[in-house]
Order: sequence, then C-alpha cells, then structure tokens
Amino acid sequence: MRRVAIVGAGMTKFIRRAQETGKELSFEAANMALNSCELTIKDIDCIVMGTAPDAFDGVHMKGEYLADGAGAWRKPYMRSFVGGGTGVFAVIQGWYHVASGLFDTCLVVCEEKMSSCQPHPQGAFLTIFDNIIERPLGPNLLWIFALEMNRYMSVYKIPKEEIALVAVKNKRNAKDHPCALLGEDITVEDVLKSEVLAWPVQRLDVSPISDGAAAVVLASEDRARRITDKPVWIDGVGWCLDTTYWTNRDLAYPRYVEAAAIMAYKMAGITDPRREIHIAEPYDPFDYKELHHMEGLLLCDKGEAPKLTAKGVTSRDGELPVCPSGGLLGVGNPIAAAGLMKVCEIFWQLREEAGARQVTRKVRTGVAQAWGDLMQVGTVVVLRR
Amino acid sequence: MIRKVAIIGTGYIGCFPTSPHLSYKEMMFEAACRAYTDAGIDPRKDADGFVCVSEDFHEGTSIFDEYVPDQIGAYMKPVHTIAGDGIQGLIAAFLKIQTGLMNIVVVEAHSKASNMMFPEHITSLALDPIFNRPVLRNAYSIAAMEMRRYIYERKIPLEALAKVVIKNKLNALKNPSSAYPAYVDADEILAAERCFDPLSSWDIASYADGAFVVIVASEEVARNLKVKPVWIKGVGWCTETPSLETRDWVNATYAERAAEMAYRMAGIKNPAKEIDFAEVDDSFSYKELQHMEAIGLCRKGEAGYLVMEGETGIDGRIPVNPSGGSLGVGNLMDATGLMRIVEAVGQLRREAGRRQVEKAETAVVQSWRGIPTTTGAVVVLGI
Amino acid sequence: MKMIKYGGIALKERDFKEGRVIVFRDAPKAKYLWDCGVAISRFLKGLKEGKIIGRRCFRCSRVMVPPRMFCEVCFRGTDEWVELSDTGRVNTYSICYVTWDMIRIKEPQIPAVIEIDGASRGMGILHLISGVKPEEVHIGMKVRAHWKREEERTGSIRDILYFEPI
Amino acid sequence: MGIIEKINRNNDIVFWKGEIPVEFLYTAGVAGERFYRELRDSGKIVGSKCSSCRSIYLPPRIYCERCFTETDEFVETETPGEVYTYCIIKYDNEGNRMEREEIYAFVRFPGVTGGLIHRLGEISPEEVNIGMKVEPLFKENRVGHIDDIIYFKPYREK
Repeated sequence: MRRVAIVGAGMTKFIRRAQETGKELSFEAANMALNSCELTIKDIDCIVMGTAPDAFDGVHMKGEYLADGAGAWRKPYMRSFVGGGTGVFAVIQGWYHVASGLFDTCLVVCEEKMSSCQPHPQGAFLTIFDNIIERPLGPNLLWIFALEMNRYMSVYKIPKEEIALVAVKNKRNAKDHPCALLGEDITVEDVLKSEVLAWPVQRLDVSPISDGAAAVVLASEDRARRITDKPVWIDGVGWCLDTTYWTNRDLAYPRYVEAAAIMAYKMAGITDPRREIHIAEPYDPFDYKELHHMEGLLLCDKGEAPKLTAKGVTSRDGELPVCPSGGLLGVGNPIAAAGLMKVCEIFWQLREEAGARQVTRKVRTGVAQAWGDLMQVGTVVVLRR
Repeated sequence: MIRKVAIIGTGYIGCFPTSPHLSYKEMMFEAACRAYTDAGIDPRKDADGFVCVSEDFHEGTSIFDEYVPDQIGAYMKPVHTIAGDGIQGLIAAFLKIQTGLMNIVVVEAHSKASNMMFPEHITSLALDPIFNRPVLRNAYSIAAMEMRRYIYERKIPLEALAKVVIKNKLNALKNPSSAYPAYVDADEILAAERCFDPLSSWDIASYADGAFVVIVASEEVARNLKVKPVWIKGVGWCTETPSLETRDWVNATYAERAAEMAYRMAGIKNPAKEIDFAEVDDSFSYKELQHMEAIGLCRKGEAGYLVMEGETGIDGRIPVNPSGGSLGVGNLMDATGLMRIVEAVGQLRREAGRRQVEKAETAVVQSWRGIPTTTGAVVVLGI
Repeated sequence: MKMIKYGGIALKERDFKEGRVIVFRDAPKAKYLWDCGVAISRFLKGLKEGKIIGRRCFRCSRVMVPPRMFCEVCFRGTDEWVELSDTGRVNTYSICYVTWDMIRIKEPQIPAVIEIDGASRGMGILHLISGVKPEEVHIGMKVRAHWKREEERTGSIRDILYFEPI
Repeated sequence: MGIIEKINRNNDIVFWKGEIPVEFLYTAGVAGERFYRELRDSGKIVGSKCSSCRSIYLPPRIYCERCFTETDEFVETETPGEVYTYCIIKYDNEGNRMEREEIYAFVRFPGVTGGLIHRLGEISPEEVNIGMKVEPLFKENRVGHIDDIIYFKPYREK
C-alpha cells in the first residue's frame, strides 16, 4: 500500500460569529496549510472537502458553494460527510485519493459556519432525527447526548464529578491554543453548578457552537520527503457506521468506534494500543464523550476512562495526553472543522511544533478520532512520525 | 500500478414520476437486493465498504448518511456519504479499491424527488446567498442564460434542441424503466411557450424517483465470479467554479477536464472514433450538445449537426443516451449518474433489449451536478 | 519561520442588532411530503388503533421496533407483523429544560428510550415520560403508554401522549 | 432477499408532511462587506484585484480563485457594462405565473473577470440583445443590498 503523509496544516480561529463567509474561512485555513509547507495551489492535484449539514451554512449543496474557497478551481474535487465524524473522515478520504496512486498531493479542507442557522443551529440538528417517528416529538440534540450520557453513567456507575474533570482539563488546555473560543480555568464545582440543560448535561459539559475551518496537505511518500523533513504518516485509517435504529442499541459503549479503531490499528500494525499510542485526540463535543471514546479506542477498559483522567494520566504532562489541544470543549466545535483540528493537533504535536501546548513526553504515534450521526459513526486515523 | 477494477453487479428500482408505495429505505433495499443477486454476493460477508450518494435538502434530513447502512447491508461496516453525483460515488469506490484496502465496494444513490414540495426552491437555495439568490426568482434562469449564450456562440437552431428531446423520449419508449417516454414531433415542441425564455418546459428534464446500486470489485474478485465483468477503464472529475460570474458559460470546462483525465487513464486518444456509445448529461436539452462537445465526441460546433443528422440515435454512428437520458427517464438528482452507469453496463453486457446499440465495447458516461454547479464526472467503461 | 496569521474575524451579537454589519436573510421553503412506505405506514396505522407494531425476522428471530421490512443483521426481508404490548422499561432518560430552539421551559420534558415489551431485548423507541416527578424516574422503570382518546388519534407517534409509570 | 409484503391498495398509502424549519442570516463576508458598503455609501461597484495574475474579480473576493492567493486591492468598476447573456422568466419557483415577467442578464464590464447578474429594466424583452450596453440605476436610499441597484437599463451616451 502506498504511504501517505500529512505535510502541512492550517486553521482559522474558532469563533461564535464570523464575519467571513464559509468560502472565506475555507480560504484562510487552506492558504495557511499551503503556506506552512511552502506549496502553492499549482502543486495540489486534487481537493477534498469535509463539511456536515447544509442546514448550518444555509446553502444547498454547500460543497459546491465552497469549492473555490477550498482551492478547487478546475480540479478534481469531492465532498464527503459522515455527520460529526466528517472532520477525521475527510483525512481518510484524502488518504484514499493519494493512496490510490492517482494523485501525489491532496488538499483537505473542512468548514462549518453554524452561525448562519437561525433562530438557533438546533434547527438543523432537529432534522437529523427520523422524519416521521421522532421529529414530531420535538427532539433536540441535547437529548441524544443526555440519553447516552445517562446510560454510560448508570451502566459503569460513574459520578458526574469524574466526568466534569474532562471539561476542566480541556478548557484549561485550550488557554494555550491561539484559535480557542473557550479557553479558561474552571473548576469541577463550576461545571456541576452550571445551568442544567438536559440532565445530566449541563452548560459546561457542552462544547460551543462555532464558525471555523481547518485544512491539511497530504502527499505521497516521494513527494512528502521532498516537501518536508518532518512528514507525519497516516499509517492507519478506519471508519464504521452502526445501525440507524439508535434506540435499539446499548448506548453505554460505542462499538462502532471500536470497530473503526480495530480497522485502523490493524492497518497500522498496532496490537497493543495502550502501549503503542502515545497521544490521543478523541472527539469531545461533550465531556463524557472523551471518556466514552477513549474506551472505544481501546485505550482503557470499559468504564475506566474517568479514573485515568482523575489520576492525571490524560493531562499534558501525563503518560497518555488526551486532547492537549483543548478539544472541542475548549477550542470550539465547528463540526467538521473541529474534527480536522484534532488531526492538525496530532500533526503539530508529533512534529513538536505545538508551542505552549507541546506535551511533556516524547510522542511518536498518535490517534485522532471523531464521532457523529445518531451516535452511530466512528472515524479514526493513526498518525506516526 | 493501477489495479483493474470491474463493475460486477447492478440493481435498481424505478424510475417513477412518484413512488408512494415505498419509503426511500425500502426502495434502497429493493435496489440493493437486485444488485447483490446480479453479482451473486452476500453484502454481510463479502462487501468491504459502502458509499452512498445524497444531499441533505433533497432528502429533507440533515446528515443523511445516518439513514443509509441498514437497508443496503452496510450495518457496522465502513460507510460514508459522497455529497456529489452518483459517478463521483462510483469513483470514490474505485479509489478505495485502488489503495488495496478493499476488494468489493458498493455504491448507492437514489432519488425521492417527488417528496420535495418545492424542488425549485431547493435548487435556488444552492445559489450564492448574497449576490445571486436575492436577484433570481427562478433557479432555471441560470440554465436559460447559459443556453442563450451557448446557442448564440455555436449558432445552434432550436430545431436541433427539439431533436434532442425527440430522440431521448423515443429512446425512453424502448426503456421499460423510464418515467417520461413519449413520441413527439418537432412542431409540438417548437410551438411550446418559452416559459424561461429561451427554455421551454420540453427542454427541462422532469424529476423522477428511483434507487440504484452498483457493485465494484477488484480484478481478482471479478474473475472469480460468474458475472461478466465490465471494466472501469478511466475516471475523471472536475469542478470549475461555483461562481456564476467567473465560469465558462459556453464550454462545459468541468466535463472537458474530467474527460481528459478519464481518457488519459483509459488510453483513449480519439474519443470520437474509439467510443462506441455515450451516456451524457441532458438535464436540459442544450446540455446534451454542450457535453458531447466537451467530452470530445465531436468538435466544438458540430454537436447540433450530429443530432440533426440522426447520428446520435441508437442506430447512428455515435449513439448518445440510448437509455432516454434525463429527458426520457427522468431527472434523478444525485442518482442520475448511476442510472447512466447501469444503462451502460446493460449495453456492454448486451442486455439492453430493443435499445441495444450494435457495437458496444467501449462506453463513456458523463454526469453533471445540475444548476447552479459546474461539477461533472466522466467514466470510461469497457468489456 | 513565517508569521502565522489565523483567519477569523469575530462579530458580536451587538453588531447584528445595531446594524453594523451587512447581512442577508432567507427562509428556505424546505417542505416535504414523505412517502411512509410499507413498514412505517403500518406502524402509524397501528398507533391509530392504539397498538405498537413490530416486525419479526425468522432467521435471527428478532422482533424489531420501529418495524422495518428488512433485517439489517441477516440482510433479508423481515417476515411477519407482531403486535407488541404498550408497556416497556426505561432504558435511559433525560430531564430536559430547553426546547429544540433553546428556549427555556419551566416544566421539564423527560425524553427516554423505552424498551417495548414483546420486542427483542434492547429494542426501544424514543418517547417522552410524564405523570411522574422527574427525580423519581429511573433506568429500568416499568412504564405504559398513555394514549390519546381514540377519536383524537391520527396515526402519529404523538397518538401516544407519553409513557407513565405502571 | 426482498420485501415480502407490499402496499397494493391506494387506501394504505400514507404520506407524512414535514420541513427543515430554519432561517438563515448570512454575513456578506469580508469582500462582500466592502462591496456593499461602497455600493451603499458612494454608489460605486467595486471589484478586487489579484496582484499576481492582475485579474479584477467582480463580485470582489478576498482570494484569487485561480492563483489561490490573497487579493489585495479594491478597484472601482467602469460602466457601462455589456449584456453577455440574458433570459426572460415568466414563472416563479412554485410554477406560478409572475405578475410581470422579469429579464435577467449577466452584465460584464471592461477589464473585469466576472460581472453582475441582475435585472434589466426600461426595455422590453424583444429589444434585448447580447452585446448591448447597459448601466445601473441606483436607488436613492441605499441600505447595502443587491437591490440598491434597481436594475440595469440601456446605456445612452450623455
């Protein structure tokens, strides 16, 4: 199989309401990614766009609308999505474009402008539910998280305090991220006292709605070595979609994340992820999701992730730094862009370019993961220096 | 180093002007069952990956990939959506097989256009919201303006466009799966009101419902099955620009670029000679001519003559849209490209019945994503 | 090393309210009339009659609700309709204080996944719980559907007003 | 494989009505903001210029789509423009006949890549032709909207 590397990365600030159009945000991120590896658009063979529901940006076929902002002028350009899993999936899509042998370079861009959606982006989320037997109940996105979180807490007997530690850690980490929307010092108390939205979900358990874009440049092995002396290899990719009928599943454990992780680990030759993975960016739109996903990624036993967090294992100076970027909880959550931001973070960490966010231990192998749809999809990439 | 990749099975249901007896899930399930039966494979055991093709506002559901896996046999497997045309979905499957990661990949696309209460409003929603959408009260105005400039530059008489409609609707009469077959004459078409002048309603393909599943496999797998493989010899796709103001209004540059890429891969130097028949996008009558020129079936300015002289009929020198195209079968939105693939596979396997073209060894299939886009894809198929 | 410039100009709610930024508005007419198809038409008809209908697959023997005409595990057509009980157990629940457009409500809603009796283990549907104090709801709680009056039922998931403790 | 039981009586057909209940609020963007401010405040139509390929984009944008570099200069567009193509629309998006048919045209300007798509006025459909010169008619009370141009009308030399 042809080896593919990430050679450049870029992103915009994640902000609540951007002045830029979605196209302009895409350009800013893509341009930064190209500049970071000193390439121009002429060096790019194809473009991949990842962006989730059209109902955020308010443009039907928004992949088409965003094309010029992503540098796709007269190039092969394809948009994919798997709900919230899109940001990491876009890298997988870019990977198969280059690994196929058809292209040597690929620019991957992810964008989301949620602020266009009125009266609230929840209007778009409402329409992710089944059109006939769920939407008439007036569901909101918080429901599914709350239902899953409650199930997770109940099955593994996890107290809310332990989960809140994730929000505390990630928002603190985000203070060092120049693009972060919500980097701040909070305490477990603050989380537990914050407004109850949909119990057990409280205001500070949730990542903020945001506008933003991110981009990475991928290259084949030969090209990558000519572009940079620090390529970061995409050594494993995996994705999996579980049944649509989410009310027929046990929400306590994300088996689809496990399936995606196993696929990616197998490809990367990883047999003992707990030893071989040095750093992780699991998807954390809500604090408990980080824990849920660490378990799905087989980085710890089921129900054990909170203990690792409490022990400090997952902090930046810990043995397994998790979401050193600040994650979605701290940096912000422009859905697809947030997923790609995680890949950017692992890229910077493995190259030791993360500045104030650089983790203490030496890291060589990292994993980024995103999740989405009706608690249904896992997307995983394994990256190596 | 390119792996040989084949289409090993196709299945579909449709096409209908409406389809109230089945939900979209049930339609997808039926199409999938037919495709798996055609290929003789079990999706739960044999398929490595799945691609579905859809757009949220066509479905009325955000992030539609949620509602895909169960009914196509993809539950707990690698599935993703391509928000593109069916052919782009097919290309995504092709690429995955090229990596060596997968051997059998299933592509699905469908249309439930009849479920949209105001499809033109949805099309308008694709327009730039700050420069174009506030001005244009009908999305067809873009096609109308493009048609005007195209026929002006190429000096194409309206009779030639009427001929495209006549031919495609006639071909559709020979296609049991078409939603809008008809025998019409030029006078009837030319007398119609130009409701979006210069477009008349004859020039616009009406929407139809249908579901399509195509199964793609590596050579090793294809050779071990009973089916006769149809090889994917070349693929190409391209987006010109979403900007109405900076695009090429005369040439379908996206199709030109996509075709160049596909022909290069397939080793085709002279498509007009080497291609036996073509399925090209005809969402609007003038688009068939524009696309024929773009993918090199004739020189620029010649398409009108070819059609007028009957060269693009089923018995002509270069049959174009033997299926009946979008004008005859119906506009299947994101599924249109796969409908054309299914037709081409049927022709190459010589299973096309009354509309079988005589020489069917190499085919080109082209798609366009519809107004207001400049995105298209091209696939070269052969036996 | 190049200077890194991160794009993204932050606007404030104020900028919009006070007209300091040029904006365009649109309300799409994204309206649909969906085909319910075989399985869901029958499910809705059942609800009108005060019944919850499931569907069985003979190969894996699962009884599925919501019903579907295909079994995703076996990949084959499902085989027969099954009339389920209108009782079940709470699989998980939440106590929600905001509406879908994030307006705060006084009386919280209690959405829940309810495993329906008569369907296979773990087969639930999304619905609401009421007629109980929020703090008394618990996972595993037995509940029964509280139906609308027969003449008010229209063939909708809302023909069940909510589930209440037995 | 297959659906074992189907609907075969029209009596049993059921539809369900629904929608995507959202509204949208779009910012004009960095380049759009500049365009609409100039239009509103000084009745100018500005494009943006790419310093590497020297293309002038209209509508303006912050990047050159071809070179994919930042555009760095806004320049005023000279009128009159020229009708590149046009159409006459008689029905709206719901198929209703419009009270008055509208003529839309793509108007290009000298030295500019791009142009503006807008209405034509003060002319009947039969009189329009490709290549004709047109100029914008501005509203008096402009708010920063594309409708600040009422329409383009046939150009008469002053």
